[in-house]
Amino acid sequence: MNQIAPSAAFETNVAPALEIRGLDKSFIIAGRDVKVLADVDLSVRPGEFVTIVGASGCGKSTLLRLILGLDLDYGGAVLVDGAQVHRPGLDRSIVFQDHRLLPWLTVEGNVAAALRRSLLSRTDKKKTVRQHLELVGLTQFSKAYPAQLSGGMAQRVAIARALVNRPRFLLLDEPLGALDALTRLRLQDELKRIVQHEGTTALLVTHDVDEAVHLGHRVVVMQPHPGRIAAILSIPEPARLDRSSLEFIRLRDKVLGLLGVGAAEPSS
Amino acid sequence: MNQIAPSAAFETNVAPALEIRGLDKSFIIAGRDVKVLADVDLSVRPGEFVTIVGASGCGKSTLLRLILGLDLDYGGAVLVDGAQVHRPGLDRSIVFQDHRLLPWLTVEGNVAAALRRSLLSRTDKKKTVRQHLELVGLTQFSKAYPAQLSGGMAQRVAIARALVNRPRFLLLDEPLGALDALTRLRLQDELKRIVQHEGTTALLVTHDVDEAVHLGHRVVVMQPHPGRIAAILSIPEPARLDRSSLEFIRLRDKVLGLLGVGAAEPSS
Amino acid sequence: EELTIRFGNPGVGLDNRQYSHGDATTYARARDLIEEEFAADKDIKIEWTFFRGAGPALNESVAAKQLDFFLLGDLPAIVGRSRGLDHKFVFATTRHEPVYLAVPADSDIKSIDDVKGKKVALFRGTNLQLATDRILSVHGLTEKDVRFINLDTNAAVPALTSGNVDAVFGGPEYLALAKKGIVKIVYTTKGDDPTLGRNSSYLVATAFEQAHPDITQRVVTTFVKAAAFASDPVNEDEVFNGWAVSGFPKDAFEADIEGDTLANRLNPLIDDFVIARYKDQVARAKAYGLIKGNVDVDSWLEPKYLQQALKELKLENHWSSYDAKGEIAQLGDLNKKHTN
Amino acid sequence: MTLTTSANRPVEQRLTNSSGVLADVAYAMTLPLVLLLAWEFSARLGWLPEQILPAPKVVWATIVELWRDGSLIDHTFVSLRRVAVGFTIGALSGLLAGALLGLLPGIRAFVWPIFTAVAQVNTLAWVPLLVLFVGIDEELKYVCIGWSTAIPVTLATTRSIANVSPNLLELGRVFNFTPLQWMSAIVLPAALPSMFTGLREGLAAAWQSLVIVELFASFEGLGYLMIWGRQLFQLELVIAAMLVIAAIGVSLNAILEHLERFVQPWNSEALHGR
Amino acid sequence: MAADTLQVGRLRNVARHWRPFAAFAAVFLLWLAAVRFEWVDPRFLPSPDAVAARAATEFTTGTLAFDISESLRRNLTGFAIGASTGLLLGLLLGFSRTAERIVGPTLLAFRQIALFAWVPLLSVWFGGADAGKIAFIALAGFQPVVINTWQGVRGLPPAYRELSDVLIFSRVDFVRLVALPGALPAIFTGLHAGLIYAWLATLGSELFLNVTPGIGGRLNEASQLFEMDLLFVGILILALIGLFYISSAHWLETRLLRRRTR
Ligand SMILES: Nc1ncnc2c1ncn2[C@@H]1O[C@H](COP(=O)(O)OP(=O)(O)OP(=O)(O)O)[C@@H](O)[C@H]1O
Ligand SMILES: Nc1ncnc2c1ncn2[C@@H]1O[C@H](COP(=O)(O)OP(=O)(O)OP(=O)(O)O)[C@@H](O)[C@H]1O
Ligand SMILES: O=C([O-])O
Ligand SMILES: [Mg+2]
Ligand SMILES: [Mg+2]
Repeated sequence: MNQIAPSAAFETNVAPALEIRGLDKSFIIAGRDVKVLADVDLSVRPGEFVTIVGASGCGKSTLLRLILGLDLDYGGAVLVDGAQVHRPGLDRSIVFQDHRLLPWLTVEGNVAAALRRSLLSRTDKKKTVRQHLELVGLTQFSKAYPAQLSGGMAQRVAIARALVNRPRFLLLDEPLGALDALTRLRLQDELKRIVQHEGTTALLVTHDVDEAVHLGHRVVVMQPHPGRIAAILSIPEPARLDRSSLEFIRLRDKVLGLLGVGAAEPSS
Repeated sequence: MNQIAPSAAFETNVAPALEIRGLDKSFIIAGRDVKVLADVDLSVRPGEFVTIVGASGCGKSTLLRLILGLDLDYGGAVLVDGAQVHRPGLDRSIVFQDHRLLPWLTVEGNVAAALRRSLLSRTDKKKTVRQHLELVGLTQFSKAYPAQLSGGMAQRVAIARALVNRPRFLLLDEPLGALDALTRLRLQDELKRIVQHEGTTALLVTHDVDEAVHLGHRVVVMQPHPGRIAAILSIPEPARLDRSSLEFIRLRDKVLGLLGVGAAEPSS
Repeated sequence: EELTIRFGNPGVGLDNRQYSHGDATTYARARDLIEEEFAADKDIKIEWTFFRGAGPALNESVAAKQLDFFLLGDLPAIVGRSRGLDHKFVFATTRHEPVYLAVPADSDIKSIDDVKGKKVALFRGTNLQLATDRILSVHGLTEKDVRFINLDTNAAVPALTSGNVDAVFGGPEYLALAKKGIVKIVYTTKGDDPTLGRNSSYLVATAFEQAHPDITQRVVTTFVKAAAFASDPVNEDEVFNGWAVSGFPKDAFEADIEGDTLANRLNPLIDDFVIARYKDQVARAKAYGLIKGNVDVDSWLEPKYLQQALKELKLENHWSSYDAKGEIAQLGDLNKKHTN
Repeated sequence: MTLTTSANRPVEQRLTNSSGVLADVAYAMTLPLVLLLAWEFSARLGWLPEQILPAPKVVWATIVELWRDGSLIDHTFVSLRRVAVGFTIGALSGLLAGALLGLLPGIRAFVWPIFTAVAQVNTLAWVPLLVLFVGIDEELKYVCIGWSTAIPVTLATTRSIANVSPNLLELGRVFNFTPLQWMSAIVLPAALPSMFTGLREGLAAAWQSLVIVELFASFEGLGYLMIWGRQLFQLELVIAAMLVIAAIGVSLNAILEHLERFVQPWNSEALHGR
Repeated sequence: MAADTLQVGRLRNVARHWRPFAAFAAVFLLWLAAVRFEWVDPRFLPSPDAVAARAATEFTTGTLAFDISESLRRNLTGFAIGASTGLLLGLLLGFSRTAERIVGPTLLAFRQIALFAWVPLLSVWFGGADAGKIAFIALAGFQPVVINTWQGVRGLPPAYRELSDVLIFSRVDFVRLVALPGALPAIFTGLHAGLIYAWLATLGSELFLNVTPGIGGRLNEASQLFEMDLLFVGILILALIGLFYISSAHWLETRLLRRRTR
């Protein structure tokens, strides 16, 4: 596998794959109009891996829903390849925060569900489903129903389902939240490899700042009330590659500081 | 608040608050009998904070369900205060991995639901519900419905619900998984404080090894296929208190090593 | 102590008016004759229940012990009796009630003989079925010669008007439709063999009769008095007015009685004709499997109240009595006047 | 050591399949047996006169007699045919209409109120009108039974489809499902439980309607047998017909339930686990 | 833009209120045309003005208002009795596995007996007067409510049952906080169906038990005398009352269930 695309490769003159301009979004909660996203601007270049961190309730999931085109009731613009998003498309796939498996389909069936619109032959579909179940370590459970899985297992099925279709955009809403440390590290590296290898453009929401810095070419730090972008940090490739590098630790602590954690987490 | 109970205070001659002996548990999955817990032995002393880490699917949630008395179909014994567990009791409360809020009750109503059996006066109930919503930072959302909350907010409501009744045993199944770093740190310290202050006995399942070492008097490391205890580490009080102490880092790395992560996470 | 006398009738007025028509007891109801009779008895209350043209519902209420006096057509009375409903036959309310053959206005059916092979609506299990059967047999036909369709009166009317059946045997309800020009009547039992047509009787629950023979007597006497009044041709208009309280138009009663007399129709006597008609109905009902057990007509009859009433009212010779074939056995005053 | 305490949960779990079915049957028979005994006793002790409630043996004799002379089979067959045809027509059109109304909120907004209004006017009121247009032959029975089947089926289908979790519906949008895929992978399985409830309601309604329509215009069928029994004040005939109708209803219902379990394996499997 | 969408939403709401009327208007026009161009035999299809005139006389000089109030009284009494019994028994069956196993199968079997098959028995047991009618209507309302309540409680996600085990809810709390709200959609389905059946039974009771004031008797009269205008008045009234019932139930339901989902 070739090591490509250090973040410097993302020139500003490349047309953005995703562009968000002046995004505003409100909800009515208990009768009051509550602004959850205010004036969000973000440009993501093709093949870029952007990670998003921010307090609970600051609108990260909402942002992903708007990018998918699941909710069109907002102010501002969301452009994919220069065109306003009107509806979900097969180019964008998502791992929802709640895994959202279909209870009536087996693990295998849930993953295959994402391939219904694919043009692959039946045997190819079978093969790629099996490969993705292998990837998340669930081959043994391919015939089980969601009710029979542990929380982490369900999340891994959702990841397999999002990847199986090789989408151009990958939206990941805390996809590794319920995973144990080992599986988590393994899947982080898999995600990184897949995104790099396939040229996918990825947006990953996470609460794990190490994860954000390890995976993202850029880390978006959001702030709540109303949700907005507080800072965007570019992560140089060496820092992304080595978790023990001083640069990694410096950036991690910087993100933590932006999140207000500064004092609590000591930089070693 | 008084700083009590270093782990050394837990003498072996104190009668255990919770005792698990030779626990075996199987499920039928896709027609086959699958052993998910094998020969688990664990003694927890009153006031002890035990944390559990282990691969996804190794039976952690199942173990908590058995301690609660939600499932009685197992081999071996689960004793609370020396008596076999037959059913759930008000002495044990839980934060489920899926938050399990009742969709038809407001945030406030969901927390108050745990007080149905309490003998508090109505005003006291109201007061304690408000206090606990404050604790998890959701006072503003007390009238909102679960469908209007973000994932992390829902999890915080579930934590408030588990705490509001001041149970003797607190079972926590990845309660902080969906929280942002700041809220997470704050709630970790709150949990620690509450457990210490109220003399609660706590079992917390987590995938965050830092969290496990920071909170637990002891850390239980489990292994899968079938789920069993691989090691139990005692965490000396100084390590628990200082996340930057060498002892903390040594223990954390030891746990990571037991989970098979050793090489990936560098000790600083 | 308080006593409620509960009267039942298997018919009801338009708009659910709690009145009916067609016999002396419904005339008495319209003019409150029973209420007057018991007006002085403060502890006696009178209650009337009207059933929608159906014996079965009335029989069910009798079984539920909710009625003391009631009028029933011959077959429903026999059916109830065969099932052990304990009541006594105290006087005849009607006889020779005509059956009509109604056909669509544009039909080419002109007489009974034309129904051969036609689709005809019939409400089975009612006395209409037995009456129809007798009509056919008198005209040399059997049920097999006709394609009968089981329809209750509700469904028969639209079925007939929409051409789904070619004809229907039924009661005077078709006269009103004929008047509107929706159907036409091509045959009636009036003037045909006197044993054709339907009969009805007045019954008292045995429990009531045994507990209150005196009240039973007063009720029967009141009704017989009303029958005598109604049988007098000079009162015909007033009787129709009384029946019209039910909401049905007077001209329908006029059309129904045309060619017959109220004296003939409302004759209360339990004479050989009535006894023979009921015995014949029992035999036919058994032959058709409509009843299971036997019904002993003789032990069912309780003419003593009728006799006492006639004596009290000095009407022993008022109505003619008839023999089994329907021929006059003993000429009554009414018919004497009439023939004179 | 396996825990077999007094707690009933593990016991219940262990009583799977064969022995569980036996226990269920034993429980299920308790109430009917008690009722039958009470009935028999009250008949023997003469608490209830024969006209109010004929003794069990009289009812049994009636059933045997109807069986011997073949009329029971004839009537049953006629009714079954009517219900089969009517129910099929009604269920199919109900599912179709319900699917349309459930899936297309736009059309639903137009049609729902008038549909509900028309649904309120039941077979009883329609019959006199229907007779004018479809006649009194078998078509009338099919239309009436079909109509009364279609109403609960439409109602349940519409509601079940309209109530499918928006979270899951979203999933179909994310996968760009074709309408067909969307139906088969999400809407149908999610709506299936309530749709089956609707079908069962529809089946019950079909039997209701059978009795009504056989009263109005029929010479044959179980409903007719019942009306005939009422007409002749032979309650044993009524009860015999009721029993046969109930027996058939129970069997058809069991078939539907079996079918339901068959098409929803995820439910039964998951139930074993938890 | 958010404000714009809100505006559009409001307009859409207005449109939504219009749409049902459009459908009714279309049907009415169809009727007018059918009469005007004699698509249907005029004896079978009265004109709207004939029906309106009949309705006017029935309401002013006739007894129709009283008939309606009597039918409604019986209907509501019977439905209240049947639905509340059904609700209670349904909850019992939903909660108690033993009760379910003993009563459930018999109940399911009983439900298969066509409603109208009960008429002779009820008539003999309760008489043909109001008691018998109300018993019949109650039975009609009872059946769908009991079944749906029972199944609704049974179908509660096991996760919620566990939760109430863990919170050690009393039976009452479980019913109030978990079972009832969780089963509410199913219970509403049952109440909807129960209303429909009770309304059918009201009409049926007035036709098959003895006639007392009520709409059933009037319909019967209309068809016996072939008075199509009265028949149409009756059918329209049946539809209107049914529609009123159902929309009230629906209104209540949306109010109660509204906030559950996004
Ligand atoms: N359907 C909805 N109706 C009303 N309010 C909503 C809805 N969905 C989200 N919100 C509100 O929008 C805000 C942002 O929610 P969102 O789910 O995007 O947060 P988040 O950043 O993903 O949080 P978390 O990290 O906890 O998942 C919250 O305050 C929430 O209450
Ligand atoms: N109801 C069930 N039916 C069948 N199998 C089940 C059921 N619940 C759990 N299991 C199985 O038991 C095993 C342990 O599940 P459990 O939920 O306890 O794992 P866990 O350690 O909590 O995992 P995670 O960290 O992913 O939450 C898994 O293999 C799962 O498939
Ligand atoms: O009165 C009769 O129903 O025959
Ligand atoms: Mg979120
Ligand atoms: Mg778990």
